Amino acid sequence: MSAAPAATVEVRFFAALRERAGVDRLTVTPPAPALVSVAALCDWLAGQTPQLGRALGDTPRRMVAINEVLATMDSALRDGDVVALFPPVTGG
Amino acid sequence: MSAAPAATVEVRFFAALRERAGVDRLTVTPPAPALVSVAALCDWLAGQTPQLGRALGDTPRRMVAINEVLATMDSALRDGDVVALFPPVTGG
Amino acid sequence: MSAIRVAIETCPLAPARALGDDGASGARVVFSGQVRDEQGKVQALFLEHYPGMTEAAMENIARAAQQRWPVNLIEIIHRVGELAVGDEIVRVTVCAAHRQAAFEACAFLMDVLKSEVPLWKKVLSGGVWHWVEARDDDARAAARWRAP
Amino acid sequence: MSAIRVAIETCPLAPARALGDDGASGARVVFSGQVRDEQGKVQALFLEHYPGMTEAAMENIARAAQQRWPVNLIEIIHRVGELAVGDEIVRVTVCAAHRQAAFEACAFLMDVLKSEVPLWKKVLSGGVWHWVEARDDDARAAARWRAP
Repeated sequence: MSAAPAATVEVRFFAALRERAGVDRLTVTPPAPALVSVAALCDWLAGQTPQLGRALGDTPRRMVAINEVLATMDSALRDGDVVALFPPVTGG
Repeated sequence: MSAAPAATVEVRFFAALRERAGVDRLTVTPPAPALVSVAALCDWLAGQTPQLGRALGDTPRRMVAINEVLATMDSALRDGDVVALFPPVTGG
Repeated sequence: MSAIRVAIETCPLAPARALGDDGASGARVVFSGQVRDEQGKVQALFLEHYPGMTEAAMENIARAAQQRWPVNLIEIIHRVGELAVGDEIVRVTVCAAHRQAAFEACAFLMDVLKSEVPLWKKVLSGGVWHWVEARDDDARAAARWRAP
Repeated sequence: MSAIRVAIETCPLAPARALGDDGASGARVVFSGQVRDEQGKVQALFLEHYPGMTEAAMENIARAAQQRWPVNLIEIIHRVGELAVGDEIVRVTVCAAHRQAAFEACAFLMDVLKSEVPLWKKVLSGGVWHWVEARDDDARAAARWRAP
């Protein structure tokens, strides 16, 4: 059985999560299981660096947008997706 | 038994009722029974001149203010009151 | 400290002022009512009022709103006399710390203004003036604010 | 014909324009949100956004309002970057034939803007910047517009 073809997603962070992560965007090529949902991707990301793990851990309430449209933690990801993670919005 | 002392009220008309009555204010000295309520005063007024009768008859939905405060058709009147009669308001 | 301003104007209303910087009001809701042309059927509007009582009634409804919602400023300006299509008839401004109070107080003020403040509209349409009839909708809108 | 205008601004918002005279809109409701000083505790505000998505999200909520209420114009302007106390953060304008639609659409837009549009506030207080936490109140306010 051949490995699933590599899928690349761009991850963007905003606001407090961006500051905690110390980075505003990452291009990552996670293993296929990390793409079944945003939640799975977050778990995978949290294991990549201690700072990312702490940043996500310190931001337990998160919203997500996929390709600039609000999505949910259950949403699946595809190659080329732009996944934005951020704390609950506070505009207005 | 002496007659009740004469009570004078000023009656004001506004908007369509004013135009129909052909007058914007009247000073009247109605008999005491016409002062027990605004409704009684209106009945008395309607009998004073044919035009007033028609004007009130053609304006069946009426509001009333006594001394510049909204009142009801049941409100009693006293000497010196200013009674304003008008169609339902339509500002705003 | 909550302020109330009411005014009757016979000239076109000046544009709304810039926001005051009182610092306490995070929310401002402004309602403007203007003369509709009703697909060209309306040429002008005339507003009659009851000098003295109209202003007092506007103050009364503003005080009622002030007692019911935590607001910092209520301003009610109403035009009277002859108005052209597009002219502002009324402008109600409510400033409050939070938006819910500002929205509700402003909607309340418009609803009760339309059912309790002595003002009457006459429309010029097809060259003929006729008085506007009160709408049952407006009576229902005002009724919803009364205690159940 | 119903129009939508959305904008992100980095400079202080210009005062609201005079009413347009489209003749069809009898009612205009404007909501302005401004920076509160919180009894002097707030020195400045910073608004972060997600360029591109923020505008798209504002258009989405405007379209949702347009489908739900008979409105003629929706304008949403939101400041980003650093703001001073008293500055307008957001201005939402809704024009409609009747006031009920204008009030409801404007309140709806503010509620969903606060829960769905990617914007984040940071406050400068006592010389320290800190992020504003989302309020449960705002989540509840947005939830009331969802179908039961």
